[in-house]
Amino acid sequence: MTSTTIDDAPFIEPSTRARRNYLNDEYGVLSWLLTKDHKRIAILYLFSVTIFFVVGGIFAFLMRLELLTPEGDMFTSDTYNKLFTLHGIVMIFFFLIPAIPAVMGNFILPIMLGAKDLAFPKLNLLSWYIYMIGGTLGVIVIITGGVDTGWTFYTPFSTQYSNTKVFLTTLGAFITGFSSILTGLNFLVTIHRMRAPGLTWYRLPLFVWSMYATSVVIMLATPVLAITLVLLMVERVLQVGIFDPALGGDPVLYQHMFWFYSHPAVYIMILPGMAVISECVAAFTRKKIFGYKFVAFSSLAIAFLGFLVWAHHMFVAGISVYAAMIFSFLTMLVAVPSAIKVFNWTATMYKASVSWQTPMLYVMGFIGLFTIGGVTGLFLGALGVDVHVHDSYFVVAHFHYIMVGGTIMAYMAGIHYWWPKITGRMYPEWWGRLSAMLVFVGFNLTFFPQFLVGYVGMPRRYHAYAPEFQVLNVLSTAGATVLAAGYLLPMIYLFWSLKFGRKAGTNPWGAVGLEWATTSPPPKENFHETPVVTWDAYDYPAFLKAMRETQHV
Amino acid sequence: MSDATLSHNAEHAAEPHGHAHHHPFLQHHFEDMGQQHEASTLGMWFFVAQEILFFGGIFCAYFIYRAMYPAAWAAGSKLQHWEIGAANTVVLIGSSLTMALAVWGAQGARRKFTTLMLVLTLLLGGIFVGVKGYEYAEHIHHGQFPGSMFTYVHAQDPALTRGIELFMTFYFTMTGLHALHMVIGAGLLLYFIRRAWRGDFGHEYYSPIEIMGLYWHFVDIVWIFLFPLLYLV
Amino acid sequence: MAHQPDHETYSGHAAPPHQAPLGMYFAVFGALMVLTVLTVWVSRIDLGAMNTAVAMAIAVVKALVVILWFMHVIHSPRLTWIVVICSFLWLAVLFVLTFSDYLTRHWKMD
Amino acid sequence: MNDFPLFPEQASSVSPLVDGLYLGLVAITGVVSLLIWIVIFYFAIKYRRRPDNELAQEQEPPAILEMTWTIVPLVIFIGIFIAGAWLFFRINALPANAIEIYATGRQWMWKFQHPTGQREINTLHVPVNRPVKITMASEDVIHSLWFPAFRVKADVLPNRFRTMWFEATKPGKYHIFCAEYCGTLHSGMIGSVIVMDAVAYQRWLAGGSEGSLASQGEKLFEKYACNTCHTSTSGARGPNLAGLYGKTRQLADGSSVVADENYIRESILNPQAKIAAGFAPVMPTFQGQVSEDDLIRLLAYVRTMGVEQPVATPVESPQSAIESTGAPAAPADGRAEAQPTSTTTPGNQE
Repeated sequence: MTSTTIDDAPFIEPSTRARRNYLNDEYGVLSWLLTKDHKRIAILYLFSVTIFFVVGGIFAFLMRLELLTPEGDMFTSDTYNKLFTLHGIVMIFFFLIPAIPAVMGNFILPIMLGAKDLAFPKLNLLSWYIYMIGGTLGVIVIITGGVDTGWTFYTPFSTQYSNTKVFLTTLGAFITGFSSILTGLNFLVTIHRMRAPGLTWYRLPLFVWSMYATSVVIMLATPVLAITLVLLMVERVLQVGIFDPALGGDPVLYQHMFWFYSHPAVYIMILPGMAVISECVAAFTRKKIFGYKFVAFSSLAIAFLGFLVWAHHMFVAGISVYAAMIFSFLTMLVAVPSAIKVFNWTATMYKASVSWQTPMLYVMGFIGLFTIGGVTGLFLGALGVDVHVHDSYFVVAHFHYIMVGGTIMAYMAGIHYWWPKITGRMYPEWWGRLSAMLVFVGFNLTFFPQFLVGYVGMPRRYHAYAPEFQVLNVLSTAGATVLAAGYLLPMIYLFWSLKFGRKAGTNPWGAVGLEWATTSPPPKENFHETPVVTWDAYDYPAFLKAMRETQHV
Repeated sequence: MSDATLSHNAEHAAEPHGHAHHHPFLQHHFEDMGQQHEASTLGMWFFVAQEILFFGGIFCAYFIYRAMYPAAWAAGSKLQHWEIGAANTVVLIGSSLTMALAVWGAQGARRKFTTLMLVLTLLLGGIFVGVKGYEYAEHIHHGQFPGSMFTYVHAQDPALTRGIELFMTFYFTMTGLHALHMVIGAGLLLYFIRRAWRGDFGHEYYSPIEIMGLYWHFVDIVWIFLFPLLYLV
Repeated sequence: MAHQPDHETYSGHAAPPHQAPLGMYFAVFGALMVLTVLTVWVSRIDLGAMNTAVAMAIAVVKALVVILWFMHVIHSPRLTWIVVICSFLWLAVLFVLTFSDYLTRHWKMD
Repeated sequence: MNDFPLFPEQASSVSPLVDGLYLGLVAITGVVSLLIWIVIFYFAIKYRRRPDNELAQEQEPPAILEMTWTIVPLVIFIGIFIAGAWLFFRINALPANAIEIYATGRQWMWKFQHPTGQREINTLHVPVNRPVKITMASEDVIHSLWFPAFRVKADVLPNRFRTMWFEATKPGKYHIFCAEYCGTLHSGMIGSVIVMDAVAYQRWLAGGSEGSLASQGEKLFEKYACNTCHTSTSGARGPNLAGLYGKTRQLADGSSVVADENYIRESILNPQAKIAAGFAPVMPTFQGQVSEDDLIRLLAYVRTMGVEQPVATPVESPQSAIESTGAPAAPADGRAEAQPTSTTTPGNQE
């Protein structure tokens, strides 16, 4: 397999300068733990989110093992309840939300903007430390007995009935929220104020547009979760009745406030995935993204409309039928911008130069799986059907198609795509393709049966289930095994490539973007001289011309 | 956000670079003091936006319960001394004035004036928190702290007691979060008093004081809503 | 650079700070004091359900005064306005859609 | 084990409608998804990178295409919304002549009370082809009552009554699940609904009880001394409750309210919240003194007060007409072993 470049000439390394980069600029543990370099902070995040991904994955696998048989004979009910709770909390708060923004956003965003760093480097480091404090609390909870409320912490169960570590867990989630707020704030200011000369809004890569939308959602939604968790902690500690009906509160209000954050949080997780996909589609089709402005503004539309639909999680929770109508209608609206993106990505492949390298395989997987995840969202948004499938395995399958089939596929695509830029080494291509195939097959085998078993009537969060659900559950567990192999493989070969991978040039993919105009890995200040942008986003001829000119200067 | 407003901001980033003199407080990744100033004030505004949603959430819950338990809410607000609340409002708005004057002083490089105003702000903020503490002590003394310490029973209408406890929960949570913001603000003020006295601030570099001001005024605004909602229902 | 609109407004240096006249701050403070007295006074009159509305209206005016003059939004770039307006807009979404449930819960079907 | 169903039994009047909408959605979205997949693979193969297309050919996107794939999905989505909302209203519109059954959820069991006084745990007997209305509340955390075979589900809340209804169309035994996570034995909070034909149901009803729910409520009305104030005499301290249920009633603060289940519940537990016009707020609260079960009985009684027929639903009258055949419907087998609490105990004390 060759990593094709269009024309090697413009991308020849300026070899003397390239020796010094952000990785070998300084040495020692402290040079990492006290770094203010966004690229090094991204690496810190990469390690931490990977650890949490493994932990959350182990919880998931144990659950799937339990569900091989209907009787619930492997763990006790309490253990199983803790497993799915911790799986949800670890995966959502400590993996999915920070994964793409804090790893790839941190690394690539300032480079894409031609900036030397994010606007507030100290805040950036602080946000990693805050994340680690929240994460440490999470680990303490896991070690000292776990928590069994479900990741949603529904009251009054969480405040009055559960006797597990609810306070510590919510405190961890509360603290971690500030980490993402600081990251979002940093991105917004950087995008507004730190762009390179010539980099107008419509020249920005779509990654930046999506990150902008993500950051807006983070900034405006996360504080509502924070205050909700504060009220929950107050209630639990003082034993007063903010949400507890026995003391005068309304548990449905908790659900309103919780989902005001947690539905937009779904977009905090998927918008960065869309960001990565837009970059990869452009790079591996060597083509301008079809309908650039539609894709860009659909991100902003999702960010706004995503705030208007939260109560579709509560159609049977006891809200008024009229409010349910409004929320159902708005839910249908938010599906439109997602559909626009899918159509535009697909259309970009028309008359393109499609490369079948690993990131593109993940991209094709993403588009296919995200489509299924999206259209099953319509089933849940349609009120009459939701009454039946709400809180069933249908919902579980739906959001895993979005979160795993969408966000994690995009995460894997992005890791492979930017790996040469981050590390200066190529990953082994054939192993990469094998892992992409394993993930795709394993994923579908795991989660497609869950749609079926959900409609038949299996409720979610069930430790033991009726015997007629067993066949589909066995299929699902078998799929999970394949999926696990698909995720373990990259961890091994990416690590291997750090030492043995082929050295990567400045632009191994022949892609367009400022990150491909600097050396791999980039120097500490990202660019040897401040770049001037003269090309539109994904404009291959103009980018190549500009690169040739800078080389000949 | 509209397309026009977004592209409007491109202007700043797109400026040619390379200026001869470097201000001592210019960080390495900014091109000049102007970019640094705009970045930091914009960052603070985003922070204020997230604070608005943070307090907005608890206000939303407050209004829901207020609509559910109007009688208990009315009785609960009678437990507050509105005179103390009003006096504290004056103190806090006064501190906002001195804070605004401190920003004015920093912009004009008036070192002593700025420091004095910051000290006054700290003093007024301290009075506010002190008075708040006195009110808390009174409530706790009268068994009005929610939870196991809540021994208060409404004399005329005992049935209201449970609603009043809910009101007091909101009272303590809302004013507690507000007071916490005050305390954090006071800590920041101490730091800036030192820097102002040292003469760090001037025409080109006053954004830290301006940001401090934005924070302080925001905390003031929260109180502007809390006062009528908790004392005057 | 050809794509850059209207960049003549920005010099590259810190723009000389906009110095409001000192009297403005005292005028704003005075207005806030008057409004505080007004809030207390109105709350002593029984207007029924209107009491809350009036108290909130006065609080909104006070907050506006602080935001516009103490926080200098009135002289700030358009972006600052957008940030402020958006945050209150999102807060309105939280209030309106939450209340859309509570206020219609007791409506009967048919 | 070899059973491999893709649909639960279609056993209620709305089941075919829900399944119809579901299948319609499967068809529409299936076709669209398949098209996208085919197009992606077709493009990926046809336009794969070769030496002659190292760089893609650029072309201007036709604006009409963007508008098409914005507006067409929007129209389809709104169509889905309308279909879903229409069905939702149908599922929520209570029919007038339904049998009134009361349900209580608690960690981790379902209790059902019939108007005729029978009580059951984790099992519910209902007649076929008769609408059944369930009025329900929780004693502790939030639960959710789900009948997959009937395609209906509703969360059961601890602070108010909610109602749901279904009309079973096929005799048989179907699952009851708790669908809202409620703690340790959430997955054990399951049971069976047994749909019986009219004759068998009447036979089951005849299986004895301690008097109708309303008559049990009447006893409680005396036990809690409600009747000392709520009398029909003029000058009584409390309002006369005869004929109250379902009426619009004036409150002391000038507003008015419909006297439904939740109004009566609130008036017992938090009497100061809404004071009837012309009365002083003197009633003490019964919060913590009246259990959920007793609340249901009181409610059943208040609903019958002032109604000519002393019973709420017409189904009870033939009780004496049908001979008692001794054993009520046999306890459900099958899953019964898996759930020790599942016992059919019509008219039995808990």
